Amino acid sequence: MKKLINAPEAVLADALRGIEAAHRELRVDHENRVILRATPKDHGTVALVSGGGSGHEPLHGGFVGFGMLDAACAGEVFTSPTPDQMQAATAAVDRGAGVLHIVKNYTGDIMNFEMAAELAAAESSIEVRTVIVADDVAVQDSLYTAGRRGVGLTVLMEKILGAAAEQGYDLDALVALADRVNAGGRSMGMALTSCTVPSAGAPTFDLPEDEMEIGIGIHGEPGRHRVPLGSAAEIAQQLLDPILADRDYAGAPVIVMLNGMGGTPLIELYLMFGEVAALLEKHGITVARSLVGDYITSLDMAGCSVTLLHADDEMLSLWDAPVETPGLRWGR
Amino acid sequence: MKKLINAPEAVLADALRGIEAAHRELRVDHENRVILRATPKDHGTVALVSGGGSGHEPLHGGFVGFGMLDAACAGEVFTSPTPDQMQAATAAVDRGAGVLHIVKNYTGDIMNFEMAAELAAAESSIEVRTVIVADDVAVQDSLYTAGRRGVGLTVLMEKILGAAAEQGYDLDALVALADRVNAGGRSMGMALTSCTVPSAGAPTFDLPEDEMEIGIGIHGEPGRHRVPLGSAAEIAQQLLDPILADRDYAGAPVIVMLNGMGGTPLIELYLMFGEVAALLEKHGITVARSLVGDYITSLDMAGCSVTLLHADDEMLSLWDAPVETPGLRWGR
Amino acid sequence: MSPVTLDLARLQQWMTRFAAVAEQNKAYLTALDSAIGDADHGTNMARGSAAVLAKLEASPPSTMGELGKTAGMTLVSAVGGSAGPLYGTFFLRLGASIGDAAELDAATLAAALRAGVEGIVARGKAEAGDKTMVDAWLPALAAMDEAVASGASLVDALAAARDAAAAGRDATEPLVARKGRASYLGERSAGHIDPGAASTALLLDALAEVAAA
Amino acid sequence: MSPVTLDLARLQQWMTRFAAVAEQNKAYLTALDSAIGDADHGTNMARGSAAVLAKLEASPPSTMGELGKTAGMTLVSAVGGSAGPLYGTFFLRLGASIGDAAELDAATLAAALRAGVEGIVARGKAEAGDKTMVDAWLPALAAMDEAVASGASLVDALAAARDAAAAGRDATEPLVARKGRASYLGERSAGHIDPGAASTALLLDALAEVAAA
Ligand SMILES: Nc1ncnc2c1ncn2[C@@H]1O[C@H](COP(=O)(O)OP(=O)(O)O)[C@@H](O)[C@H]1O
Ligand SMILES: Nc1ncnc2c1ncn2[C@@H]1O[C@H](COP(=O)(O)OP(=O)(O)O)[C@@H](O)[C@H]1O
Ligand SMILES: [Mg+2]
Ligand SMILES: [Mg+2]
Ligand SMILES: [Mg+2]
Ligand SMILES: [Mg+2]
Repeated sequence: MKKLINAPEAVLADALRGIEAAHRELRVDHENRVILRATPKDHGTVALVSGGGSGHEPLHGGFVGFGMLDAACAGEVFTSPTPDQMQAATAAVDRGAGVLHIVKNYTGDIMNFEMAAELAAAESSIEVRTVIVADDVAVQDSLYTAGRRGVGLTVLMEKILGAAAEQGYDLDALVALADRVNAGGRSMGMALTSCTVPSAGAPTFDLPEDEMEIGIGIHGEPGRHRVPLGSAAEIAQQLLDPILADRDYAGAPVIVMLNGMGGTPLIELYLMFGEVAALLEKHGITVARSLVGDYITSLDMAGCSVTLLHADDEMLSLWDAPVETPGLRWGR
Repeated sequence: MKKLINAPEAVLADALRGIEAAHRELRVDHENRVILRATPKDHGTVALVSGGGSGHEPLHGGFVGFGMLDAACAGEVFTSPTPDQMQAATAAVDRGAGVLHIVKNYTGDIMNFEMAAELAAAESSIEVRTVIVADDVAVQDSLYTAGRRGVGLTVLMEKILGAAAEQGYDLDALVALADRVNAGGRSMGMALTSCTVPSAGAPTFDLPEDEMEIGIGIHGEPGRHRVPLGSAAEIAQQLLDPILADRDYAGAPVIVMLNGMGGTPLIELYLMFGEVAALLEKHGITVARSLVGDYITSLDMAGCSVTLLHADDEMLSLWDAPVETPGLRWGR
Repeated sequence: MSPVTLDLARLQQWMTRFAAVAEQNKAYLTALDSAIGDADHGTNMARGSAAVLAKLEASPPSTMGELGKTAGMTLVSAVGGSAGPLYGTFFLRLGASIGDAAELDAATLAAALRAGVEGIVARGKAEAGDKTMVDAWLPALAAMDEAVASGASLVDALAAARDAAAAGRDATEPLVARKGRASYLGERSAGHIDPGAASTALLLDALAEVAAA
Repeated sequence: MSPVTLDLARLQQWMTRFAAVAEQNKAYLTALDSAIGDADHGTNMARGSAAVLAKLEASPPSTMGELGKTAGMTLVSAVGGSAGPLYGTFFLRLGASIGDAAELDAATLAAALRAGVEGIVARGKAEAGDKTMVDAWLPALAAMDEAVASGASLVDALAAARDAAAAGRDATEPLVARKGRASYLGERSAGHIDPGAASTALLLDALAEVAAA
């Protein structure tokens, strides 16, 4: 395993030191492994807390700042953070208008955030609501399963809800907005290589030189299918087809994210985006806004994912609203 | 070779289509392979043109926009662009106050930009000046060699000169400023893995699991030394020692960039930055500003580089000035 | 000589033994989790059980109920992922069921284990056959109850539970997962043992072993 | 029957032959450039020589001087990197030296090649022993001059130049580079043949071959 680390057990603590050193606009609570804004938001506005396993950087810590999150809880690599962390974050950021938890739909994350919310309800007067992101069309949705994974849409959710919270939306309005974002958002991902979890020390799966995985998530898990390596144009189709089969985007203005999994360089992501944009045009789908780069990664995995969000005017204006975080920044 | 591409020969053209689709604030001249601002800058200000081989994204195209470059010429992967491209870019961006070429110090780049400047002098009345970035301490500087490579400092150079040009600095003032940036800037890089040039189809060099290359550039060339794989703390030292041996930064306020080579995920870059920041503190060097991420890459190479720039107040204020490019954005 | 009942010292030995076993089986559990999950189950269990041990040493509980509570709280706050809340809830409920009893015979231990597993089910909502740790727990509880009903000793009852858990673990192999990360793989999840079922089998093995020692 | 002089048709065959050779040796040249450079020399030469061929077909030159100019301009604008300006300048100067001559004998060809190489040196400022293409060119020019002085035929003179270029190419192997990308490797550049010296040897081999055909 070749990584720029000191020791597998120290990855998270060491990375948090680096994040703190790199971003004075952030504050790091090392004991609880929570990344916070150095300057809290205005009193009377809802605060947003997210979090999850590490290894997806810039998600979530890189999205703490004006116009997005108020705090992010960092778990061990690919391991949901604990209720204690979430509670500490919740208590730290509440500005009297309640706290919204943004949770990616994974059993571990759901259970830990649930326990945190139960503890908060029992031990404090902070009103906590939770929105769950579940956008991965690679996973069949069903009442009998864990449901769809939360993947790329999380970035868009955090941006849009973050802007709304900044503008004074209350908890109910934020939850209603989140429902619409969830309803309009879909993602699909693929991998050229496995990632290597530091504590595991070896790639999570083997993938021959001439094959790729379609329908992967963000935790290095194998995908739904293993297929022969394709061209960028073929891959774009293999990612878009299941999204478009799942939801009709025809004629809709969309926010598109072409996201890198961590080990794929930007030149390839741009190239892929060209293919995706061409296909969307062919389908009569209008790209209203786009984002190309590494936003929600899977350690050093090579590959990419596509996220589409059918965006109404409100979402677009919230998307365009100023944001000032390490990972997304515009308008100030 | 596993890459998100259609065909090795088509990489550049396809990637340019994607850049165009992703960034409406940019314009792409596909014939000349030049990336330009969609809205040219004010008349009467110096325009900045840079360029180089592709494979270093976001450099240079991702730094076109308000506060940085006016145009970037994209060569084939790792191959300097041609004088024709540079001439086309120069002619397109001139706003009557002359054009500054920012060139990384490589024989190919130097020769092609030289020919472009000769052609411009012969065929048009545009005043062209050239600044050469040469900051890589891995290379011994000597009158008898090609001199130091231009690496990480290029990003800082383009930011600082770009802000100055926006503020109305004339060609002479820009060249003088560039000299100071060059004088105060040093870089050093390392690789955990080789990159794979698409047209070559295989890694440029083999590197065993337990070794790394120290003193690499940004073209996948092997480094100065091959040494046993070290911890992040050891690597930070191996990168900083030669920089500090070459130039005394004690007591200086510096801008630090911890740059990823393309295949290393952000969590590792933050971790490395933590080690670098700790070492700088030990050496009594003040980190005035910092940048952590992929800014000047080497395709899919895993590794990183450190750049230090001794920044005076003028440079710091130019650094802080608004910038609006795909790769760097703040203040608007 | 094997005991007729379990006491605080034995439960403490259980935790010590389990921490050792989790550390020894870290790579094995992570390898199982690599095949159908995210390659962290071994690290999670090793980190969690070591944290429990450290906590028990730092603040030794005075009752078995307290031990359960301390172990549960520590797992909840030190592990995260799925294992943290699930095993954490297990021990919290186990502790609550034990209360301030000074000894556990086979029947009261069976009841405590059942209470713990009910916590796991309440938290994770998995059913039999979903390919989770529940598929090791449910046969273990059934075997334990049967042994108790037939008058078996504590040691024999735990041995029966251990064997049933191991069989339940092995029986997860052909299943298509409906809960947890493995469910994302759909049909591809078949042909692999569930990592949580494997850690449950280890936990019961550790218990049977300390009881028999 | 081998000619006494070269004419436009032969020079055109040279370009055709070189494009074929560059394409065939793409992987070889890139492999050399991988060892001490950036793995693009083969692609650069194949792309450039194919572009020259296309250009010559699209706008056939009417003189050898024009052919040199077209080839040079095309290489300059189609290749980039180091190879583009260097080989581009070579052909531009070669063409200028030939002017509107209709035939080249050994002496005038030698002079034209020398003019081209002077262009390379003016552009790149490399000296003998710097481990660049110049280390193939200089011995080739010397051998050509010597052959001409001793009254050798054009074909024999070019064969001598080709052999000298190949020897010059091989002699770059032990050198430590002082120019070009390989110089960044310092001592590690020794033990590898310079890719540009290898492409120069191929270019002269193609010329000797079409002359002898
Ligand atoms: N809903 C659930 N109910 C019971 N057990 C579950 C559930 N979801 C997952 N598990 C168990 O958790 C194990 C995985 O634990 P771990 O790897 O620590 O967490 P994560 O899946 O979050 O990475 C699975 O093998 C399975 O036995
Ligand atoms: N200054 C120079 N003078 C002459 N030849 C040079 C010089 N620098 C480089 N070369 C030649 O160029 C070759 C490399 O060409 P190429 O790979 O196309 O360009 P680049 O080095 O820019 O990638 C080297 O092998 C060497 O022979
Ligand atoms: Mg996990
Ligand atoms: Mg090159
Ligand atoms: Mg797991
Ligand atoms: Mg080269």
